[in-house]
Amino acid sequence: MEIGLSHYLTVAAILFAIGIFGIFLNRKNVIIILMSIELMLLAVNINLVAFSTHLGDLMGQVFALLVLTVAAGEAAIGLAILVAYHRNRGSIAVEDINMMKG
Amino acid sequence: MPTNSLLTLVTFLPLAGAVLILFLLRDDNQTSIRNVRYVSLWATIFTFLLSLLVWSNFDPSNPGFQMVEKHSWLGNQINYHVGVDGISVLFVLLTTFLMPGCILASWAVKTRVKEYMIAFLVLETLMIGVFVSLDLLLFYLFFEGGLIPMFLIIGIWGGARRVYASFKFFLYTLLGSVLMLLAMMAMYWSAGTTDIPTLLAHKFPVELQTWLWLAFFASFAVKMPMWPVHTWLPDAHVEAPTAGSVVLAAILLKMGGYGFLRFSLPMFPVASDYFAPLVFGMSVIAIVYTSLVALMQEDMKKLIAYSSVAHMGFVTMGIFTGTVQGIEGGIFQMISHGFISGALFLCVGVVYDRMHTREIAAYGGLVNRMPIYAFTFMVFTLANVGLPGTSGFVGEFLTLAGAFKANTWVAAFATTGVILSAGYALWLYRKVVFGVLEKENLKTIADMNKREMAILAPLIVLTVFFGFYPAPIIDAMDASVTQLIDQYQASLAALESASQLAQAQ
Amino acid sequence: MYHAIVFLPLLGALLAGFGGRVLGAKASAYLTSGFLVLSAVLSWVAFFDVAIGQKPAQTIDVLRWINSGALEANWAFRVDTLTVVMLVVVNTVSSLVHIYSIGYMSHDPHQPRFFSYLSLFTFAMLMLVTADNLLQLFFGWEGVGLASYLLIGFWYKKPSACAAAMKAFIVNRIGDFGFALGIFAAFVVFGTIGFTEIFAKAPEQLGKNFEFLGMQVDILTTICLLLFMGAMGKSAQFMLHTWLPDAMEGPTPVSALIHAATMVTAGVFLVARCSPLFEHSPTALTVVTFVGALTAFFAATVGLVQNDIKRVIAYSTCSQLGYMFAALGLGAYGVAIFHLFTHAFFKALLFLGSGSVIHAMSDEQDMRNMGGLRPHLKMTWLMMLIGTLALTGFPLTAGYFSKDAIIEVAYAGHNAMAPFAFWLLLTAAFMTSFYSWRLMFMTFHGRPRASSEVMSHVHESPMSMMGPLIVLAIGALLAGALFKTNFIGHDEALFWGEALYRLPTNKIVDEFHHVPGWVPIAPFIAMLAGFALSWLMYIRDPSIPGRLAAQHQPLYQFLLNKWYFDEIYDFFLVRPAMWIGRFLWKKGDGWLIDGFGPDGVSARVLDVTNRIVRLQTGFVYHYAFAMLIGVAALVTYFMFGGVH
Amino acid sequence: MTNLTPDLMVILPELVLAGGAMALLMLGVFRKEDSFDLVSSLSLMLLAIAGALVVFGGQTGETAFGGQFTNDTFARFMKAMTLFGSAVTVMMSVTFMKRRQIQRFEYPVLVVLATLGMCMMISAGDLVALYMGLELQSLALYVVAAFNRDSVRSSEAGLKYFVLGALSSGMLLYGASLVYGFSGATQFDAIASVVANGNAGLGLLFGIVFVVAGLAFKVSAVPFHMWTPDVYEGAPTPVTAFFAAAPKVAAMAIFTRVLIEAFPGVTKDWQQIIVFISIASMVLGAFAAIGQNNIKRLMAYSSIGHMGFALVGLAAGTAEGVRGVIIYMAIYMIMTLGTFACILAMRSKDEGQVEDISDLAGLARNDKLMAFVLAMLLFSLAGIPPLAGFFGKFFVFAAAIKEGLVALAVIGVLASVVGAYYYLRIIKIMYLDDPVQEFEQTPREIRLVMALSGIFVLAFALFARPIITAAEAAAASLF
Repeated sequence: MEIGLSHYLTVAAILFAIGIFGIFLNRKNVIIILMSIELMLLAVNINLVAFSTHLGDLMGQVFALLVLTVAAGEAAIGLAILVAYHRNRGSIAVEDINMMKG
Repeated sequence: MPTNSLLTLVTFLPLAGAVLILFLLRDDNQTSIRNVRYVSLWATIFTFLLSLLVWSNFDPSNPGFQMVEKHSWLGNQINYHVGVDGISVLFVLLTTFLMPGCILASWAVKTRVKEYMIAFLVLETLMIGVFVSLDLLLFYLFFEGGLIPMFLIIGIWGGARRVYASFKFFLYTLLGSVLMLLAMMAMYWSAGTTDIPTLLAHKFPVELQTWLWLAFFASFAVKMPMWPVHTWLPDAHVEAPTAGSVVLAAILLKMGGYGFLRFSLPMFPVASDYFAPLVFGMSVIAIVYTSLVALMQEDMKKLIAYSSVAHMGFVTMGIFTGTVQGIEGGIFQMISHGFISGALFLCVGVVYDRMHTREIAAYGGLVNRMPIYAFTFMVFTLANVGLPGTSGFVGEFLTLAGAFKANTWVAAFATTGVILSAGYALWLYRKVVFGVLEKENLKTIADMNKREMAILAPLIVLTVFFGFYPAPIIDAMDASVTQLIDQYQASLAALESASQLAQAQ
Repeated sequence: MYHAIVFLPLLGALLAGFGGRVLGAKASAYLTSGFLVLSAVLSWVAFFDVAIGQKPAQTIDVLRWINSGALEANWAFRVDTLTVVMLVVVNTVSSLVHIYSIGYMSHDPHQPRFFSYLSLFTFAMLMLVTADNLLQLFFGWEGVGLASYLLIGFWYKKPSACAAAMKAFIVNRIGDFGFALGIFAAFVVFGTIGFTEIFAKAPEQLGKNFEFLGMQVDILTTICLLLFMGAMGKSAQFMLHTWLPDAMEGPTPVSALIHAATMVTAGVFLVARCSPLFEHSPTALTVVTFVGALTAFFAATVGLVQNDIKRVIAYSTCSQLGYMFAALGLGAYGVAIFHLFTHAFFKALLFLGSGSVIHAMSDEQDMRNMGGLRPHLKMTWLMMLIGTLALTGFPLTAGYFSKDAIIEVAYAGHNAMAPFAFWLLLTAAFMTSFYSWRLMFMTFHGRPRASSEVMSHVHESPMSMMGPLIVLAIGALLAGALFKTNFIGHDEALFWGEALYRLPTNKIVDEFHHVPGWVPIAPFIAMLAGFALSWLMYIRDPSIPGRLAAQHQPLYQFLLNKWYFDEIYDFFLVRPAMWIGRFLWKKGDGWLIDGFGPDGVSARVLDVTNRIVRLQTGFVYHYAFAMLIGVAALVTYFMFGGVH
Repeated sequence: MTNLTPDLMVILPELVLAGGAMALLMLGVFRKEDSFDLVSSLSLMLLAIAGALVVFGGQTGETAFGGQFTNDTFARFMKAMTLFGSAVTVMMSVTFMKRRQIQRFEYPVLVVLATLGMCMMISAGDLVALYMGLELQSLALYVVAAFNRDSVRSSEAGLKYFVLGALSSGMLLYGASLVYGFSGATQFDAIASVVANGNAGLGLLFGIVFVVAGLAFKVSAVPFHMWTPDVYEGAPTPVTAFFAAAPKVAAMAIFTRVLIEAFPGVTKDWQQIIVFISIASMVLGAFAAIGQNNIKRLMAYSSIGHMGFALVGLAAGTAEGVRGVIIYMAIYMIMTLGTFACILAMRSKDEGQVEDISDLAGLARNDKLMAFVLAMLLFSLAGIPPLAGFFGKFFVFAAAIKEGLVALAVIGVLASVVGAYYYLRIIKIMYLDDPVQEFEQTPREIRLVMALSGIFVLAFALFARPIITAAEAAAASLF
C-alpha cells in the first residue's frame, strides 16, 4: 500500500503523545523526561519534513534542521541544570522535586 | 472670565497643603507636629474662603454649568472638564465648610499626625473633585480615589475592630463601583464621549438604559447606603475616628445621592421611572427597618449611623419621586444631614475624647457637669428628629410631600419614621445627658472647651438658620432642579407618545 | 404690634436662656414676665380692636420660609377673631403663670432655664395661633411639643420626669403622623397649604374621591380625619391621652399653662381654624363628636378615683377638652372656643391653686395625706372653691355658660352621634362635679391626715403667687357672663366674622338656645347630685369609698389603672417595637445580610482559595498534566462544534 | 549576491546586543579577577545603547530578510519596554548578587542574551524566527533561574522551569508544524492570506491551539501557569524581578502579533480560546494569591492575574484591544519593577533577606518612603484610581465592552475586587500592624527605582497622553 502524508502525521502524533505521557507518567528519573522531550521534538520534525515534502516547500526542512540544533542546546542546558540540582539535593527522582508548592 | 480656574484651585488647594506637609515638615518633633496641624487647618480654611468666592460668582438663575473649565486630557474624547451647577455647588460648599471643623476635631490625634492630616487633605481634594467634575472618567477617578485615604483613616486611626471595618468598607464600595465603571464604558461607546453635559443631552436606547441604571445603582446604593447594602456603614462609623465619621456621614454618603441626581435620573429617565417603585420599597424599608434597629443600639455612634441610613432613605425616596418637592427636599436633606450627622458625631467625639468609650450605658447625667454640651447635643438631637425650625425638618417635609404625590403608601410608611426617630433620638439623649450623675468616673468630666465650641457653634447657627430660612439653599438649586425635572418629564412623555404611536399602528 | 406680641416672648426666652448666667435668676424671671405682661396687654388691645371692633381679618407677612415649586409656606400672621381670642387666652394665662412662677420656683437653682422655656413655649404657641398656613401651624405645633418636652423633663434628675417628657413627645408625634399626612394630602389636593387658598378651594373638592393607601376615599373627609388625628394627640383625646396625666411630673405652673390652658387646646383651635374644611365633611364631624364625648366620659370616670391632686385635675382637663370637641363636632365652633376661653381661666386657677397647696404641703401631692387644710390656707381654699364652682358649672360662673351650652348643643345637634354625646356629656357633668368636690373635701376638709410636722410647716403662699390666682378667679367668675353674647349669643356672627365658617344649613347656634326647658336644668341637677354624693362619701361618712372600692374591686382597679391603657400600649406597641428592633438588628443585619452578604462571601472566597492552592502540588508531572488537560480541553472544544 | 546592508540596518539593535554579549563573555573569561561590576555596568550600557537605537533609530524599514523580521512601531515600542525592563533589573541585581556571594559575570551576559532573544521574538514575522527567538530567550532564562547553583530552591526552580518550558516549546513547535502543514506557509502574512477567508480547517485550528498553548506558557496564563509560583519563589529575587518584567512583555507582544497578524481571518475562533484562558487567569490569580505568605509567590499569582487582564484586551481582537494590551503591559512592567525593588529592599538587620509578608509588619513606622511607595504600588496593582494601574484596566475593559464581551468584563472586574483583598492585606500589615524588625539601609539604585515607580503610578494621570498616543500608533501598525 501507499504510504501517504496521513501515516506520517499519525506516527508523529503518536510519538508526540508518547513524549508528553513520558513527561507526566514517569515518577522515577528526570533523565527520562529529557528523553521524552527529545521524542516530542523529533515527532515535530517528522511532521515538518512530511509536510515539507508534501507541500514541495523547503521551509519545513530548514525548520527541522534548526529545531535539531536548538534541541541539542536545550538538552545540554537541561543536563547542566540537572547536575546542579543533583549536587544540592542528592537525588534526581521526579517526585523529590517538590520543595516548593502551594 | 476671572473665575476661570477657580474650581481647579478650590479642588487642588488641599492637595497642595498635603504636599507641603509631606516635603517641608520632615522631622517629628513637637513643633513640627504643631505646624502640621496649623498648615492643614489653614489649607482647609483657605479652601473654604475660595469656595465662598465660587458661591459669590455663582448665578442661581442659570440652570446650566458655570465656571466651566475644559482641557484636553486623555485622547480626544476624555477631557479634564469641571464646572458647577445649582446642585453640585451646594455639595462643594458643604465639603469645604466641614473640613476645617474636621481638622480642628482631630487636634487631639497624637499618633502619626502627619500622615493623618495628609490623608484628610487628599480626601478633601478627592471629595470636591467628585462634585465638580464634568467628565465620566474624571468623576470616577475622584469617586474611587476617595477609598484610599478613607481606608487608611479607618484602618490606622480607628477603634478595636478597625481592620474588619476598613476592609468591609473598601471592598464593599469597590464592588459596587466597578460595575458602574463598566457601565461608563458602555456609555462611552454608545455616546462616543465621556463628557457629562453632552451625555445629559444624549438619549440612550431604552433597553441599554435599564442595564446602565442597574450598574450605577449598584454603586450609588452601596455608597448611599440603601438597605440592604448598608451594613458596612455602622461598622465603618463605629470604628472610624471622630473626624473620619464626620466626613463619612456628612460628605461621602452624599456622593451616592449626588450620583443619582447627576446620572441616574437625567441620563436614564425611562429606567429611573421604571425602577422607582423598587427604590421606594428599599427606601421605606430602610427608614422603618433601620429606625427600629437604631432603637436597640448600645453604642452611640452605631445608633447615629443607623439613623443616617434612615435619613438617607428619605433622600432616595425624594429623588425618585421626580417631583420638585421630592428632589429639592432630597438635596436639602443631604445638605442638612451633612450638618446634623456631622455635628452628632462631633458630639460623640467630645465625650469619647474624655471617657474613651461610646457605650451609652457608660454615661448619664452629663447635663449636671456639661450644660453647654447638653444644649448643643439637644439642638442636634432635635434637628435629627426633624423638628420644625431646624434644617432637618425642611428636607424631611419636602421629600414626604413629594412622596405623597407619587404614592401614598410610601409617604405613610416613611412618615412613621418621624415617630421612630423621635423614639431613638430622645432615648439616646435621655440616657446620656439626663438623669443623676452617679458614675464615679464621670464626676470630673469637663464641659466643652473653646476649640470644641468653635467647631460646633457654626453648625448650630446654620442648622437653626436654615431651619427658619432655607431660601438660600433652595433658590440656589431651584433652576437646575427645575430643568432636570422638565427634561425628565419630557423624555418620559416622549416615550409615552412613542408607545401610543406603536399601538396606533 | 403683632410682631411685638409674638416676638417679645421669643426675645425673653433667648435672653433668659443664653444670658441667664449673666442676668441672674431674679433678673431673667422679671425680664421674661415683663415681656409677657406687655404682650398680654397688647393682645387685649388687639382683641378689642379686631374682635369687638369687628376689624376685618388681615394677614401680615414676616419672612419667606419654604418655597419649593408649587409649595409655598411663608412666615406670616393671620389676624382674625379666632386668632386674637387665642392670643388673649395664651398671653394672659402665660403672663400670670410667669408671675406665679417667680414665687413658686424661687427655690429652684435653674430659674433662668425655666423662664426661658416658659417664654419659648409661649412664642411657639403664638406662632401656632397666628399661623396662616398649615406648615407654620405645624411649626408651632411641634414647637409647643418641644417646650412641653423640655418643661416636663425640667427636673431631669427625676427618671419619672424624663420618662414622662419622652412619652409626651412621642405620643404627640403619633398624632403628628396623621397631621403631617393631612398636610401632604391637602398640598397634593389643593396644590397649596395656605389657609385662605385651601378654604377657597374646599367646596370644589366636595364629594370627590382620591386614592389613599389603595382605597378610594372622600378627599375632604380624609384630610379632616388626618388633621383631627393630630388634634387628638395634642389635645389628649381618647386613645392618645395617656401622656397628659404623666405630664404632671412637670412643675405645677407648667401644668397650668401648657397642660390645662393653652397647648392642649391647640387641637380644638386646629379644628375650629379648619372649620371650612370640616363643615363639608359630616362624617369627619361625626367622628369628632364621638371621640370628644367618649373622652369626656372616659376621663371623668378615671378622675373619680385618682388620688394625686394634680392627676385629678389633669383628667378633668382631658374631659373638658372632650366637651370642646363634642361641640366642634356638632358644628358649634363658637361654643367650643368659648368653653376653651373660660376653661383656660378656671382650669389654670385650679392648677395654680393646687400648686399653692402642694407648695404649702412641702411638695406632697397625694390627697390621701391632706385634708383639713382650710383653716391654714383660707385664701387658697377660696380660690380653689371658685375654680371648682366654675368647673362644675355653678350658675353664673364661667363654666355655667360655656359647659352647659355644650350640653345643650349636644341635645340640639343633628349628627348621628348627637344623642350619644348628650347623655355621655351629662353623665360626665355629674362625675365632674363629684370628683371636683371630692378633691375639695379631701384636700381642705375633714381631719388632717398629714404628719404633724408637715402640718406645722403649712403656710399661705406669697403674694406673687396669690395675685395671679385672684386675677384668674375673677376671670373664672366673670369671663362667661361678660363675653357670652359675643361668643355664642346674638352678636356671635358679627364677632367671629370670617374666622369661623358654618354652612348656611348649620343653624345650631340658634337652635341650642331653643331647647326644651328641662335640658338646661339637667346639668345643674347633675352638678348638685355630684356635690351631694361626694359630700356624703367624704364628709358625712368617709368610710363609704373604702367599702365601695372593696365591693367593686374589679371596677375600682379598672378605673384606678386608667382603663389599663398604658399597660395595653406597652404590651402591644412598645415591647413589640423593641423586640422587632433587636430581631432586625441581630438576625436581619447580623445573620441574614452580613451572613449571606460580605462575611459569607469572604468565607466562601477563602474556601475556594484553599482548594485552588491545594492544586499547586509542586510535582512537575502534575504541572505538565495540567497543561495537557488545558490543550486537550481546547482541542475537544473545537472538535465538537465549538467553532462558529 | 544581494545587498544585505538595509536588512542589517534594520536589525542593528539586535546586532549590537549579540556582538556586545559575546564580547562581554570573552571579557569576563579573559579578565582573571572578579569582573562582575565591570560586566554589569557594561551590559547596562549595552542595553542602553540598544534602547537608544530602537527609540531614536528612526523608521529603518518595516521588514527585513523577506518578512522574517518585522520592525514596525509595535515592535519598537515593545522592544523599548523590554530593554528598559532588563536594564532596570540588571541595575537592581548588582548589590543583591554581591550580598549573596553569587556575583558571577555570566549573569548580566545571560540577561543580555535573553533580552536579545526577546527582541528577536518581538520582531519575528515568521514561525521559524519566532521559535528561534523564543528558544534563545528561554535557554538563557532556564540558566538564570538556576543561577544560584548552590541553593536547592534555585536549582529546583531552574529544573522545573526547564522541564515545563521544554514541554511548552514542544507544543508550540507541534502547533507550528501543523499550521505550516495546513496553511503551507510559515510567514505570518502568508498564513493570514491563506486563512483570510475565515473557514480554517480543523487541523489549522489544532495548530492554533498548540501555538497558543506554547505562548500562553510564556505569559504564564492559566492553565499553563503552574511553573510560575515555584520559579518565582525559587529563583534569586532579582531574577524573579526580571522574569516578572521583560519576558512577560515580550511574550505578550509576540502572542498579540501572532494572533493578530497570522490569524486575522479566524478571530472568532481564537477569541474563544483567549476568553477562556483570560477568565481562568484572572480568577485563579485573584483567589490563589489570597492564600500566600511568601511575597514573591504572591507576586507570581498576581502576575498571573494581570496577564489575564491584559489578555482581556487581546480577546477583543481590535485595535483598541491591542492598544489596551500595550498600555497595560507598560504600566504593569513599571509597577512590577517598583514592587520588586521594595521586595529587594526587604533585608532585615538580623536574619538577612526575608520574603514573608509578615516581615513587612509596621514598615510604615520604620521606613515611611518605602511603605508609602509600596502601598501606592499595591493600590495601583489593585487598579484603584487615580493610580496608573486603573488606566491599564480601563483601556482593556473598555475595548472588551465595545466588542460586547460583557460577561468577560464583568467576571474580570469582580476578580479584580477579590484581588484587591490580598493587596489590601499587605497594606494592612505595613500600616496597621506593629513593627517587628528594622530593615537595612537600602542601596541607592533600588531606592531610585522605588521613587521613580512611585512617582509614575501617582502621576500617571497627568502625563498619560503621550503614552496612550504612542500605544495607539503601535497598535495601528499591526492592522
